[in-house]
Amino acid sequence: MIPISYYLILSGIVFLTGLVGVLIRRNIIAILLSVELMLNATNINFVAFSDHLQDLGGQVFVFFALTVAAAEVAVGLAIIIALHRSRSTINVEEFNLLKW
Amino acid sequence: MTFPVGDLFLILPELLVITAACIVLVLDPVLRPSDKDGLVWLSLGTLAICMGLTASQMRAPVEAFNGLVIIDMYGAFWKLLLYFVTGLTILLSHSYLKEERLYFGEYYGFVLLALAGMMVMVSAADLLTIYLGSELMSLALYVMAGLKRSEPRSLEASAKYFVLGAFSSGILLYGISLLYGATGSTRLPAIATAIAGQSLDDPLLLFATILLAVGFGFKLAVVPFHMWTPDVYEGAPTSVTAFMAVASKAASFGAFLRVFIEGLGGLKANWSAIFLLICLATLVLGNVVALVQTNIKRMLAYSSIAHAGYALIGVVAAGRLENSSGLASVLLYLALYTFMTFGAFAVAAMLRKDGMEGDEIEDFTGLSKRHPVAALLMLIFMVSLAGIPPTAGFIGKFYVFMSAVEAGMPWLAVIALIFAAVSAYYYLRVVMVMYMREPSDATDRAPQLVMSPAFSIVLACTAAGVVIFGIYPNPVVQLAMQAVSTLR
Amino acid sequence: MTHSFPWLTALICLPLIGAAAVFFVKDSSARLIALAATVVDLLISLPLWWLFDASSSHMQFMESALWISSPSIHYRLGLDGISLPLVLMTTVLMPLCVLISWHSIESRVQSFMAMLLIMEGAMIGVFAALDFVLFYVFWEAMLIPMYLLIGVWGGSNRLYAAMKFFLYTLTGSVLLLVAILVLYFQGGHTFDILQLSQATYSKSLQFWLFLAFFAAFAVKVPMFPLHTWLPDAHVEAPTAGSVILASVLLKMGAYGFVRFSLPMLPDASQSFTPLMVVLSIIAVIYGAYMALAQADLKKLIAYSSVSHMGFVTLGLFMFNIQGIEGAVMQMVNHGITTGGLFLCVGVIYERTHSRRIADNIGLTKPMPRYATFLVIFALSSLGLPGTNSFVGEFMVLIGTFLWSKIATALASLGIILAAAYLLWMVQRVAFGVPAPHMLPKLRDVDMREMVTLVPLVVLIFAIGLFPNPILTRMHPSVEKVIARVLPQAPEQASTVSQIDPFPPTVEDVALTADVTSAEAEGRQP
Amino acid sequence: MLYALIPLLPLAAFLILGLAGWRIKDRAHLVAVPAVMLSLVLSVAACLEVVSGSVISVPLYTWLTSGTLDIHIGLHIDRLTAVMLLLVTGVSSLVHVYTIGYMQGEPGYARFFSYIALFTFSMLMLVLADNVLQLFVFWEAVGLCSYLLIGHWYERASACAAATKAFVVNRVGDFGFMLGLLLVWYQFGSLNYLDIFPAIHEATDLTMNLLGPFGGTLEVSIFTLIGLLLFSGAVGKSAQVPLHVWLPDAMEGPTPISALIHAATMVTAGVFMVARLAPIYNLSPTAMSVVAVTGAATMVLGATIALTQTDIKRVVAYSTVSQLGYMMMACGLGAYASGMYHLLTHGAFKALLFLGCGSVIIALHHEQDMRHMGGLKDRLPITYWTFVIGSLALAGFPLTAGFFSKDDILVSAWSSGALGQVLALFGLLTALLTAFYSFRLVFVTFWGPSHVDPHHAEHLHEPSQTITTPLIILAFLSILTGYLGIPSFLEPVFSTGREAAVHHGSAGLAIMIAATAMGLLGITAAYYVYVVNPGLPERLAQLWGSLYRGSLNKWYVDEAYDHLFVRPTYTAASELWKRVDVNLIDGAVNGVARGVAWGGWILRLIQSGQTQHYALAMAVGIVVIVTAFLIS
Amino acid sequence: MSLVFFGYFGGMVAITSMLVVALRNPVYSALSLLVMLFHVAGLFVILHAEFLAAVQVIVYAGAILVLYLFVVMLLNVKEDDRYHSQWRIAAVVCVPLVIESIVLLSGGAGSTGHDSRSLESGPHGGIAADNTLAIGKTLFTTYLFPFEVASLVLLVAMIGAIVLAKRDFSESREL
Repeated sequence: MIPISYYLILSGIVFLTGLVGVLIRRNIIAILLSVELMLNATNINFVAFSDHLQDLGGQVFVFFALTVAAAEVAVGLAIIIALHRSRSTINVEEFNLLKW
Repeated sequence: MTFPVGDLFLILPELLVITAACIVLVLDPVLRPSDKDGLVWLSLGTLAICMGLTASQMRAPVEAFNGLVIIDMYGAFWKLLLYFVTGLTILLSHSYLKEERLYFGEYYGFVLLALAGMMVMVSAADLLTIYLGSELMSLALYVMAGLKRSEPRSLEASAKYFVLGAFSSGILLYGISLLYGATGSTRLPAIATAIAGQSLDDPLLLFATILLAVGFGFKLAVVPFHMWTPDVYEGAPTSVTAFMAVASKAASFGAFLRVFIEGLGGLKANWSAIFLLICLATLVLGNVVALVQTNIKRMLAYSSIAHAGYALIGVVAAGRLENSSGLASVLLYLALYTFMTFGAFAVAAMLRKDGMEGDEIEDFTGLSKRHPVAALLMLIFMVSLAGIPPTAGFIGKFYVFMSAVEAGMPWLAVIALIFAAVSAYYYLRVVMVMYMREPSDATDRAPQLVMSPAFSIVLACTAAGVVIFGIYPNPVVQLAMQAVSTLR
Repeated sequence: MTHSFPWLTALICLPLIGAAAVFFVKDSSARLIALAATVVDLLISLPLWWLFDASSSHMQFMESALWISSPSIHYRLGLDGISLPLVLMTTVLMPLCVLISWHSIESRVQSFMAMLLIMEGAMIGVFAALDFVLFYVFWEAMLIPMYLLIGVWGGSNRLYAAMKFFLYTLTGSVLLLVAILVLYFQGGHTFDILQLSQATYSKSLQFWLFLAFFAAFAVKVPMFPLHTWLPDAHVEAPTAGSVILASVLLKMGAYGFVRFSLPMLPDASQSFTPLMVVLSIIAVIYGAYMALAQADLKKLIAYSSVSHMGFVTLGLFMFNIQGIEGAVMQMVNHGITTGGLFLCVGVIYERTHSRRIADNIGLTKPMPRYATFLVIFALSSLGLPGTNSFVGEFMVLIGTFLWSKIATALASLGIILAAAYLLWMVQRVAFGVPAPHMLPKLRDVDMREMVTLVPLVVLIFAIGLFPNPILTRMHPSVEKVIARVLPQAPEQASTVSQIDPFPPTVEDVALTADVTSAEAEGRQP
Repeated sequence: MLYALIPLLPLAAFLILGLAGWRIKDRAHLVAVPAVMLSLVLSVAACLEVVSGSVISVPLYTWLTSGTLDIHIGLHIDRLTAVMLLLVTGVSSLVHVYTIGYMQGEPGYARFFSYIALFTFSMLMLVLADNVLQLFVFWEAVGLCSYLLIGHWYERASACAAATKAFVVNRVGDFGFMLGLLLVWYQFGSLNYLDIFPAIHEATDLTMNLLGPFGGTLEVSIFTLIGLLLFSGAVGKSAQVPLHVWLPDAMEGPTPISALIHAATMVTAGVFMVARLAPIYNLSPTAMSVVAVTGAATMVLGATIALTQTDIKRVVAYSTVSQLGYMMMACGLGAYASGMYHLLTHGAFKALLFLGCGSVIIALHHEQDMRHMGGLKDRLPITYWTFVIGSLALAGFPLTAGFFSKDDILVSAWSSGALGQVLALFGLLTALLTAFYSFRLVFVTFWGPSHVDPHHAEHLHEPSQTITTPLIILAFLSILTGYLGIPSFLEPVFSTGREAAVHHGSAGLAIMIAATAMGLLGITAAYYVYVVNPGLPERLAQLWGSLYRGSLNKWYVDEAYDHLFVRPTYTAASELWKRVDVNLIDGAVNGVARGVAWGGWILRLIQSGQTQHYALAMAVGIVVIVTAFLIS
Repeated sequence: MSLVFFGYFGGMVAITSMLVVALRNPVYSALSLLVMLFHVAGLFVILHAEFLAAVQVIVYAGAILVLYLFVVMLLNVKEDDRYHSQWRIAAVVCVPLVIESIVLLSGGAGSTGHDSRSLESGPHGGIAADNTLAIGKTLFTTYLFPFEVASLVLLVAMIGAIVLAKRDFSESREL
């Protein structure tokens, strides 16, 4: 009933929104949130295709993607905390000791 | 539903590594600091055993876990390489961590877990497994990059690596999802079959391929997805940098080639065009920017970018050739690249100045006077990186260019070689600083190379590899040829 | 023809073993070991001269072993009449290089000697290699030791000079590598130089390959306008480095032309002849002009090398026996003569620590023996008949004359200029009155230096008066090369080349056009 | 084979002295003199053998073979060679003896002897050569000896400069020689006289288009070309216009050298070469005319300069230039035998004059300026009388050797057509000038009041016997050589078919008388100007100011060359070096390097340290790749 | 009917995702994300992935997002008043990217022919229990290996987070 391309377009919009978010947010947490958007776009794709293909593989993939996302968030937030502790900021623009 | 016990035997090396990692993680808080060297020996021992196991797996491909894992010579080749690098990393870290006063047992655990991730990557036959393996590796590396917490640069490196890594894995994952949609599976053989029955200019497939290329491009550190590399390499503890520059790159190449050859082999024409573009950009940028670096780690980072570019030549050639010589050249290149790059990073790691890491190229001034042997070895590494015979670097380049010429692209070889000549400048600058500049008279402030037995072993192994495989590369060449023969 | 004793391997390995051994001993013994290694190498190489079968055009003293299996690359060595003199020249010069560095090198003696020995092994390897990859390996392996020789033990501007030398030559030779690879696929999947020399390649392919070869070899020769690394490298290098550079390294470029460009790419070689001739002649005249303007002894000699090597490339591209043999002779002779000149500069530099002509004047009075040597080398360099250089230059001119008379006339101008700059140099350095404050430093040539200089003087006259022994060994090999370039004239190459096998072009300034070929041939006895 | 010892003996002497000279030192003459003497004896023997008309060939060894190029070194003795052999060994022997006295106590005694031994060897090999290349090789070798000997007093800047100049100027000539030699080989496939000469007659009418490469047409006979090219070598070696400039400067060398090399033997090699290759020249009237005119020009120029020179040796040197012009003119007019005849007699009397000069110079402690001499005839009687004999011979005074040979040339010239007659007139003019300046020399040096530095004047005495004996012998030879029938002896060699015996024609007699008259007139004039009227020279100089200054300054040829060739060459060299090598080529190379580094700096800026810039770069990468695909 | 649901969920997902990026306060961003996650879960339900919908809500909304909010609060992040200075360039870059993506995605779906098999509530679209059972079965049979690897990923993440975020650290411990 709903063409697969609808889902594709939707996921595309979400994905690109996330991508843009990564590019334009200064707050590192917001950037991570944007990355989550990208992952969710992926999930939408997988599930849509899974249903479309009548194949469970896609759903399983989403399951693992969720797991990994969780793990990433954990590590990411730990890094943010450590960083905040030493630099007192989470503004990515200010992390430029390393350059050139 | 039977438990696949037989499959467990196939992944015995992985299991061993994971077990060792867990033991290290568990024992670390328990052991007294003086006994912690035992963890090093444990890890090394495990690696030795794994090496034997993997070597015995050098045979016809066997599928395991319902085709999610494939044990073949191709994977074994990478694994052997990875064990070797990991072993060297552990040895180097042993000295380096002491010097940097970073005492964690977790460190070795992370190294082993990262290794496990890499092993999964190179023997995976499913995009899911590859993704998980790469995440395992990446997460471990994110943490390791930030281990030198007292140093803001280390944390910054970790943060940058993490943000960009997550970003790129998002892209990769999106690509995988599209590929799944276009072909109906995430198994590489199934993908290959699906592609074979489809029109090649399916936009979805194309988009998926591009996004996969981008995702892997990030891990391989090729232009324009390379930009994290210099910062992270510079900021991370040097032993970690060495591990990243060599092992992570090797594992990424292993997975990358498998995906693009076994899975997307039908799209050769498309992706080899993509990689040609990337390859040229990488060669130019990597070499040219390395010219103006003053920090040795940063310079080596750009150099590793450039070397990825050289390896990509083999990939591009593989995309145009019917035979597997292009692929073999990539494997060979990476294998030989391991020795020289690791050696160079090792020397950089152990150079101390005022009790700190002496990571400016200027800090090498007069090294040949104080540490003639180390300087000589560094010379050998630099020469090899520049690709001048009779060193391993030349052999690697030779085969890569040979495949390029075979693929009818001598012009690509010419461009690459011209940039190799450019690269000679910055490698030789290190030599120049070591040999041709007099050390400043303030000898107490002069940089010192901290020697230790473990470090000596690292240097000896890498230098021997560079020289021996430069003079007699036949074993590695044969190994690489055999490894790719099982692919596809 | 396989000899039971692996002569060439011994020649290559002995210095390398010596280089390894040198690292484990003290400075003073390092010198002795280096001397011993080079002298023994010389002694090993001498029998080759007599064992060599002068009637055969085949490679001799062949050795072959599989080195890398896929693609099959061999460790394959052999000598023919072209490489034999060059190898011998190398082995003769190396002990002298060690001797001249005896006292002048004080820091890091072991490394220095090791570099010299590695250079020797690699240089012999270049001349003896019969596998293209092996050749390339030796060819490139030389860069690093030379870079270090210049950079570590060189003069004040050594860093710049060393890097310039390195990048210049490396950039040239990377193209060679690509050419080698292309040849592999076009020439029957082999790196065997002999087989590759038998294969045929399309004209357009030859064109590109020739350019690639040219880049590598012309930089090394060096041909105008790729010569600017040479003066810098020569000036900054220590004496032994300059000697090796001038005497052997430059020859490798010319050797490359005669061993690879000509037999492998005969059609391209022919179509590039006008260009090569023009560049060679420019080099001859321009190099001489440059030498005239120099105030630094080493720079002067460096530019004279450019000029003299112009004769070599000129002769090579004449495709007649006189031209090519003359070119090879000129290679050997230039090695001996220029080597001698650099040794002389080294001797004086050791005393006055200046290479400027203005600082070293009037040396005959305090250093009569030194002045004698200097004058002899200078005279040889300006091609005085009776000395070695004349043989080569004369033969090249003969060869050129058969091709174009104007080219010959222009090249001969170089000889006039050579007399001008060399004699002017001699006039200033050897003659006149020395500066009083320099006098105490100017002690005459001692025994060690005599030993380094006398062999070259002997060779200068020996070759000048009796060039035939070298030439007889060369004939079959050179004829083989010519037969490859001009297949229509397998035997009487020199005669046939008068018929002007080249299409007339602007540069093809053949006066021959009017002397009809039939008449010209009729005159030949 | 025995005759091979003729050159080899001096060679052996050279080797002994060269290698062990530092040991032998003051006894060097014990090695050199006997060697040259023996050579002389052998030469006489060889000469007697070839009188019968036979030709001696002594093959030595194969020098070089390459394809069709096949060069053997060998000796070829025929009558022409024999004459030269006698001249060379004879003069050389005398000079060797003379040197013992002249160079006594000099630090470079052994060196000097070794050089002249080497020179003798080279000169002998030159004349004995049986092929053109050998001729060329030793042609250069004698040049080398000349170079070394001019620069014998190496601490004198002028001597060194003169040596270099001599060599380089000769090189310019040799440039043509070399090309001519190549052309000979190209044309005949051989360089051996015995191969070339027979082949010549079969090959006529060969021409070459000189302007071919430039699209023009200038057909030149190949023989003309060969002749002219080879002649350019002779121009250099025999100091013909315009390459005569080195010879007067060469007087910086010790006087025995001036006598041996720069008067009697080496400089005549050019004449010898033209005579030797007469068969080739005979085929090219153009080349012959050029030779003749060049010779005549040299003759007049040398004589006019010699008039005013004040340096005693330079006067003789310019006279040598002039006399060489005579010989060359003779050869150019086909009178090879006459030229060779004059060469021989000139060798005798010019050697005498130089040695006489040397005697004066050594007596005056190396004073060479005539204005500081005068009145020496009483103090140096032997020198004086022998000098007068030499001058008489030079002036062509009847019954001296110079009289016969010069006469022979003028007569031959007169009888060889229009050009010859014009040139003969110039020859007569030169005879006048010659007589004038040679006796100017005699009068100024030996007569009149003494201007000698009083410091030396007291112990002014005749030098030792080793110096005077050669003078006396040469004085005899300066007369006696005129009575040898050299022209008829040599004529068969040239086989020109030309009548050699036109001497006795009426025109010949007239010329003879005219020439004699000119000689006497010149001597008288000199007597009038310098003895009778000592103030006249200055007045004359003022009267003909510009002419005088021109002559005194050698017609500014040196200056012209300096401005036209030498300086522009050096300036061009340094300018080229700066502009092309340093700025252009190196600038380009360094520019590329700098450009790459600059690119590195620019590209490096992309690496801003901003994480999101990196992410943006990745996004851009995606866009670029996708766009590339969508477009294609 | 499902189109209406899709329209609602899809629309909300799109809007909230944009809000996540657009809202300057990270707390609001996180909350938007929360809303979005719920709607994604809704989409999953439409697509017959009930198990995943649950996981999405529990793990994502329940765990991950809470973690985010926790950290935001912990670090006391102030309002993020500006976008990154490169936002204009980024926008310029993204315009073609958006266009290209749409072209590729819509075109791709059209050409692969998957369209024809449009989603229907087929035999598979049963109750949630079925779906969960099926996934569970596959996870522990077919996907056993990745499952174990995932556990390692979590292990690394856990220890890594501890190592990095631990306050007192090595220096004091060793000296």
